[in-house]
Amino acid sequence: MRSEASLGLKVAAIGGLLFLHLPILLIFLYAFTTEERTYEFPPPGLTTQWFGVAWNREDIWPPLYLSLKVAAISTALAMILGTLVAAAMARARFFGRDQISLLILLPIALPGVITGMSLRSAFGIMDIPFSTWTIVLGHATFCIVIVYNNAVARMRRLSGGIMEASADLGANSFQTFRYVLLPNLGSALLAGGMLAFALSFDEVIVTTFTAGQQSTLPIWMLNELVRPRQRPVTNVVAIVVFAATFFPILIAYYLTRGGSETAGMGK
Amino acid sequence: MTASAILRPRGPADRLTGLFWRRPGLLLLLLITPPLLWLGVVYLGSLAALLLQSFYSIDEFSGVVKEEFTLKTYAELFRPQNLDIILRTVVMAAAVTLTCAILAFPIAYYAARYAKGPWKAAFYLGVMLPLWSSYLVKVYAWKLILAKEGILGWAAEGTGTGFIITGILSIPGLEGSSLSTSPFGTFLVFVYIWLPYMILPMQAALERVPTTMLEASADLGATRSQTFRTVILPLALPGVIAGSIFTFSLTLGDYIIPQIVGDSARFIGLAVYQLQGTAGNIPLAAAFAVVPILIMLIYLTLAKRAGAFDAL
Amino acid sequence: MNAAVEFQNVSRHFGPVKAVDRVDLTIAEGSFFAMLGPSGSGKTTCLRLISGFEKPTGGQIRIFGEDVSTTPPHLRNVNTVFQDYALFPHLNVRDNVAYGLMVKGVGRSQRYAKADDMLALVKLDGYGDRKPAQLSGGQRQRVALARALVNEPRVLLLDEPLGALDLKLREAMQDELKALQHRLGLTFVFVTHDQHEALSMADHLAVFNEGRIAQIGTPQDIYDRPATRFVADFVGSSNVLPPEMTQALGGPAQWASLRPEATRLAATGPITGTVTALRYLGSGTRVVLDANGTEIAALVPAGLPVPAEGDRTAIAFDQKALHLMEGA
Amino acid sequence: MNAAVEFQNVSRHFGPVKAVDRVDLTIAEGSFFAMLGPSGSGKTTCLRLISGFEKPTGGQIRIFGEDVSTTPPHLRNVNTVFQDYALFPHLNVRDNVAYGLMVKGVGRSQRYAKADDMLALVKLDGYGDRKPAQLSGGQRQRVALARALVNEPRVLLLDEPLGALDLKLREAMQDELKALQHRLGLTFVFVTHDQHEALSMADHLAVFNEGRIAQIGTPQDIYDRPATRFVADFVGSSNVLPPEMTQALGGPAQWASLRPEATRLAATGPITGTVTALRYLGSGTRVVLDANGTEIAALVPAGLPVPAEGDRTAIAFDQKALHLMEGA
Amino acid sequence: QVTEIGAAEGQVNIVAWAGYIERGETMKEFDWVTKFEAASGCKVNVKTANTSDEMVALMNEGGFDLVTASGDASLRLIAGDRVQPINIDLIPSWSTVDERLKDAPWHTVDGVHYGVPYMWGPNVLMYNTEVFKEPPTSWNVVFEEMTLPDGQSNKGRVQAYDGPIHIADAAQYLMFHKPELGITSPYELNEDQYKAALDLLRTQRTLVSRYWHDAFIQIDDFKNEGVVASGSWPFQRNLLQSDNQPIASVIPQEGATGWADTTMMHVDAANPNCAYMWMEHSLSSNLQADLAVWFGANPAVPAACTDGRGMSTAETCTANGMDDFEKIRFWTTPVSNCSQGDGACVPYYRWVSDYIGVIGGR
Ligand SMILES: Nc1ncnc2c1ncn2[C@@H]1O[C@H](COP(=O)(O)OP(=O)(O)OP(=O)(O)O)[C@@H](O)[C@H]1O
Ligand SMILES: Nc1ncnc2c1ncn2[C@@H]1O[C@H](COP(=O)(O)OP(=O)(O)OP(=O)(O)O)[C@@H](O)[C@H]1O
Ligand SMILES: [Mg+2]
Ligand SMILES: [Mg+2]
Repeated sequence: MRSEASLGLKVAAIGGLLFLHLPILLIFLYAFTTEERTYEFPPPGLTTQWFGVAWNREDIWPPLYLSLKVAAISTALAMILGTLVAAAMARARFFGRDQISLLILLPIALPGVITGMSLRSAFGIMDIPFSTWTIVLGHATFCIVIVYNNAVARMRRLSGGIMEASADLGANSFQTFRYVLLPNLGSALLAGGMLAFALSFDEVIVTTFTAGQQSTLPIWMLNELVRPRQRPVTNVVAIVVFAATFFPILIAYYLTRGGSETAGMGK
Repeated sequence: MTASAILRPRGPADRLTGLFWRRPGLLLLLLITPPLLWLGVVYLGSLAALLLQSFYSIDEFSGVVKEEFTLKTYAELFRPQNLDIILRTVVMAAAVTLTCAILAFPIAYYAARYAKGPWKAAFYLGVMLPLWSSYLVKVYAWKLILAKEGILGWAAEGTGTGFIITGILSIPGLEGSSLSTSPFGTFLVFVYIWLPYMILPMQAALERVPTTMLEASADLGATRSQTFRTVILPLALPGVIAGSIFTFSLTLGDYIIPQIVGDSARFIGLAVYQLQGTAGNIPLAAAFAVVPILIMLIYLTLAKRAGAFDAL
Repeated sequence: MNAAVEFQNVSRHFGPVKAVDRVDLTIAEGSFFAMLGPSGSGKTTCLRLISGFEKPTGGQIRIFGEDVSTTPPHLRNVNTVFQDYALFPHLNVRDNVAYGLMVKGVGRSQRYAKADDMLALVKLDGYGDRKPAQLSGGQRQRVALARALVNEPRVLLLDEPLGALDLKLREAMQDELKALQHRLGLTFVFVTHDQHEALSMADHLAVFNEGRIAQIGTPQDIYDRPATRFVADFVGSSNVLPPEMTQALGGPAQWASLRPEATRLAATGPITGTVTALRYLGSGTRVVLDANGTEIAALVPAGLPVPAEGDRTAIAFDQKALHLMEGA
Repeated sequence: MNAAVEFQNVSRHFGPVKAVDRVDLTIAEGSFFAMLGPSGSGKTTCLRLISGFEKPTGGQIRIFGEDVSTTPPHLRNVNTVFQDYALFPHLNVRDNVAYGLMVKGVGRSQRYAKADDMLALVKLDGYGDRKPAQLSGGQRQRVALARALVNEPRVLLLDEPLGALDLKLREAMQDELKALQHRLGLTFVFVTHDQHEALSMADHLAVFNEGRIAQIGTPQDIYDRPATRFVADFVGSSNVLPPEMTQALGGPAQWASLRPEATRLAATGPITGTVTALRYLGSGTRVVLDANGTEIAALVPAGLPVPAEGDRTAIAFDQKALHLMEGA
Repeated sequence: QVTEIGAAEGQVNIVAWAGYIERGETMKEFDWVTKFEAASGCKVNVKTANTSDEMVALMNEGGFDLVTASGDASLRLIAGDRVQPINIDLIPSWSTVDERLKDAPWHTVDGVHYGVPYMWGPNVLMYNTEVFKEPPTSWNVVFEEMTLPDGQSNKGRVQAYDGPIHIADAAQYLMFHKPELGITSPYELNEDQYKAALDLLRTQRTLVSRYWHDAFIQIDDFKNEGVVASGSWPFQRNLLQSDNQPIASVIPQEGATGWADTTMMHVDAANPNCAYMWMEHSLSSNLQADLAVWFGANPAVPAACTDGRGMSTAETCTANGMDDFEKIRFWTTPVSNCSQGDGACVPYYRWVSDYIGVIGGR
């Protein structure tokens, strides 16, 4: 019905959004506090010095670099693997299909602490030393499903007709992939990739198990928060990350928007 | 028109396509093998490695794992204090899931049904941004909000509503010297952190409820609330279940939040983390880990039956 | 006879789009009223104005004499069979049909009894326990009908209910609907863009064009005496003659329509032309002539000789078959 | 004349479903061949067997004499106009049309020139830069056609290409398609479930029923001389007379068909009955009688008097209009 | 066992308690790493651990060269073959080590040394001086419900250590207040004594708002959560005092448990040369002196109190309990074979799971 929302609904919806955002405002506020070691409310004073301090803290950069690297590799891997399963699952039903869909889902359906621990014990058993790749292994595993979900939703919407149309017009499978599937799947993959990237970038639960002595940005933050020393610096980093994710998320939204709308109107 | 009716293959790509056409299973196999290797070998393999460890035991004095098959560790899992942890976690996960569902519904519903154009984008961003802004910093922000001398306390003092907080803290089971040291605080932070994971699938499911369905209901004489109960809710259920998979599983496994906010009572995630990392009791940690695996497998089976997978 | 539905100068504009524009309309109680028109002409919007899912931006709507401008949809005793049926996928057929009674608070056994009656009425006894997904298109349509009828509405609105069905099934359903309307004595308002359907089913019909009513009348009125070129063109496959030709044929300088069935091929006649197309219809062949730039079609009944493409031939017809139309 | 497509005892079973079952079929080169049949009768599956998207579970398919059992779709010089058009949403109209040339490696300027030719052919010059979403249904259909034609296929397959269009547009497209086929001299295989369409467009047509071919022949053959009750019933709206009635009318004890157009109402005649339904068709009225339990329809041309429901009346017809059919 | 020290490998990885290995990041003055790195060419990588159990786990996992293990971890590491004997001949400063520590049982087994003493100190009772105008005299403020001097109950305003070894604190409290239980060592408890200690801890559970295991979170809690008393380390006291918070600490009449930490070397240490260099460096008296002041504890090298090379003075050493060595009951790992007989005592693994139970309210 295109009528107006009732007042109660509006209040509840707006209230819910506010609930989601008030703590974030606080994070912003405390990036400017003059108090260095602990949070105290209200903040005793405001300053912008922490941005400069953060910039000059050289211990931020290696974790940041590691996090970016891990997120990039995991996302790339997840995009390849996720697209492959999505392509396979979009093709006819086959034996074991349901089991596979469960398997894809498992890494996010099972608590991260379990994924992390399993990988850790597997590394232990196989004597694999911790490295960037051990972190990637964990991240890519749960990123696959993010990419998969986006890709499979788009494939479901994409009429199977256009793939057949392409073959009908003389394109071989590779040409069909290159000229029809990829352009149509592209935005969904990109959106999935961005979500996967953001997820990997902020992951701490699994990472603590697979990082060994390496420090990703969230692990660095955890140490900073637990052992406060220029605590506002963590807030500054959080804000920068927040600002950096704002546009990718917005872009991801516009890329997949058509999707949700058609989905909303379809049967 | 001289072209032949049958074209000759122009290169290996054409020949391969022909092969795929003649043997459709081959392409499927090629597609599915790499991800299956990854998930089946890396992931399931690791899970198996973990489960294997739950049948080992630990030398009580040196803390070294004894790699001999035993059920001793499971026996230990069934000690009352461990059962307490399991029960406490499951109750918390259920409460968090339920609350998330209730809080998420109006947001998801408004975003799906009424928000249009830029408002829709605003709602989307409004849900996504908290989701992707640093989890740790958010949790610490909550610690600050909930502390005795924190923002809520400060606001309550200013508005004379301190009795509400005192009231909550005097409810049996939620006692604490402040919200930040009360199980209620843990609950609140869980709800806050996982809420977006509930909103998104719920919104997707609600968007799939066709408008004509709602019109049909009104047309047949149903009031708004009747339509809500008898049409919207059942049709949105898969989305709710999909969201609940996230909130439930995330609560089962989190070990950061109960460490920072709450009364130090262990949850499964924290227990697993500490048994593994702090105490080095990998067998018991593994046995503990079996619990959420079982719970989630049952949950997933039920969810699948309710058609929730398509709503993820 | 009372008016079931009355539109007084009703408009529904969506921004610049005049979906319905200053429409006056009276639908008599107990009649089978069809709304016909091309896609986008405002038919669905009209129905939605009656059921209350749209509010007029101007004018007044009365249902059985009462102004309904403040009555929400669920309080109007008007039910709709939706174009896509809009069956509730989570309820079985019986619960779908009983839905209207359930929301009114009718007890379970009573409403199931009534629902089963309705299912019998649409010849679906025994299908009560199926889910909508397990039904064929025609069966779903009948469930939608039963569901709309269970509330005993005084007006039933049907939005292209047969659009998705194949010809054979569609004809069967047309007969069924017509019989049902007869039996129940309800007012049916039926939307379609298929002129055969409208002509064969309705007592009265309104032809829509761009949000306005181009003509309103009985099927015979519309078919035999189209008021405008648009109607002549849209309904049936009339020939439309430009003013000069009408004049040349002995009429006034006005647009006129001439039905192909009213013509016959002849050696000589008032119109001559070259055969440009032949179309075999089973019951006859439609012959299209080019008469000095105007396309004229004539119907040759099965059995009579058919000219070949490119032949020159003449058309003869009874003068009174020439029907004059309004300016446009 | 060569055979463009030949089916030799071809079957396509999906588990227990016999979508296509032991079909023998020959489609002559350059003909306009229609496949007609109710929903689910196997028409689409037949087309997909020709284009290669389905593989026969039995029998052999030849295209221009060559066995295609190992030829994948992209190597068959056969193109399809899909029911939902299946235009590439990410490409503009020109790139859609040029797609077949692009994958063959034809250079940009050359393929665009050819694509523009094709667009001119389907009267869409100047639409090259639009995206498919910006076109109307009829225009999309023509793009799909141009896209399929650009490869100069030797057989063009069309799967209910006009199903989604409204009557007016459909008739226009029918004429266009027919004209195009004439001009290009291609073999068209056209699937539809609309008998009018099939009859008016095809040179030859095959009537499908439950995966098998019920009859194959020219439109006249099919319409005037249906081979089985199913064909008589499905094609046109023939009356089907049971053996006893045929016998009573002076024929052998066999099922027979009698077209309503071949009958007239009379005071006395071989068949009498009560009028049970009237259906106004614009060009006439269809009168349905109940003759001792058998429903018989007669067509009263516009202008002649029409009896009222419940009247008793008789039907007269030319004895040779009675057409005998096979047992079933 | 290493017989000679070769060239530096370039780094050394150490598991340490928070605040043990400072490089001037928390406070500029406290830095005993930078110079070492420059002099030895060994980069020092520190992983902080919050509990002894975590240290053991980290060492079991491997990848570290050294660990600053407390007495409740050291023997476990030795029994588990996680650490290797130390060749004291390669450590010239060994001779300067406190005689009381040289052969201490928590790092010497059958006369073999498994580490170099690092530091020792008491677990003090830290309190808020605005609430306690007079220093509390008994641990009862954290064990029993009572009205504090400011007129409010201690309920919800005290903390306790989030490690099973805290059971020993309870046992020690009982040793003083319930002599009838016959506790001789808080680390050697028979079933009855153990049960009594757990009961006391269950009472404490109702008072404690949150258990602490992270020094910095405890500091936060004293500032923001209204916590006024808790067992603690001098480290937190020093930091809070330097922040001008009204905080002090005391060793109450019951005495205190304490820790004596040893730098131990992993059996598979990848950087043995740097490890030996660090061990030698760790005994230098200026490091020991600064560390003692920083952490509020006692140096393993007595000279550090007096030679004036670092910040310690004879007074600070006395204040930190340098002379109370005999009064402090050092953390050791409880084992079942104890002075009360073989199998008479409750072993550590039960301490672990029972303490989890107590914190969970059981
Ligand atoms: N909610 C709306 N917002 C804007 N324009 C609308 C809306 N609903 C309908 N319209 C416009 O109003 C006009 C009439 O639409 P309507 O649906 O009534 O046509 P219709 O006659 O039912 O056509 P069809 O046969 O295709 O169903 C169309 O131009 C349509 O685009
Ligand atoms: N992939 C498939 N798997 C199983 N059954 C199928 C498949 N494709 C078609 N069928 C079945 O084969 C039969 C013939 O289908 P087909 O699509 O050829 O019918 P059709 O004549 O084109 O019907 P319509 O007019 O509805 O398009 C149907 O019963 C259909 O359900
Ligand atoms: Mg409409
Ligand atoms: Mg079909």
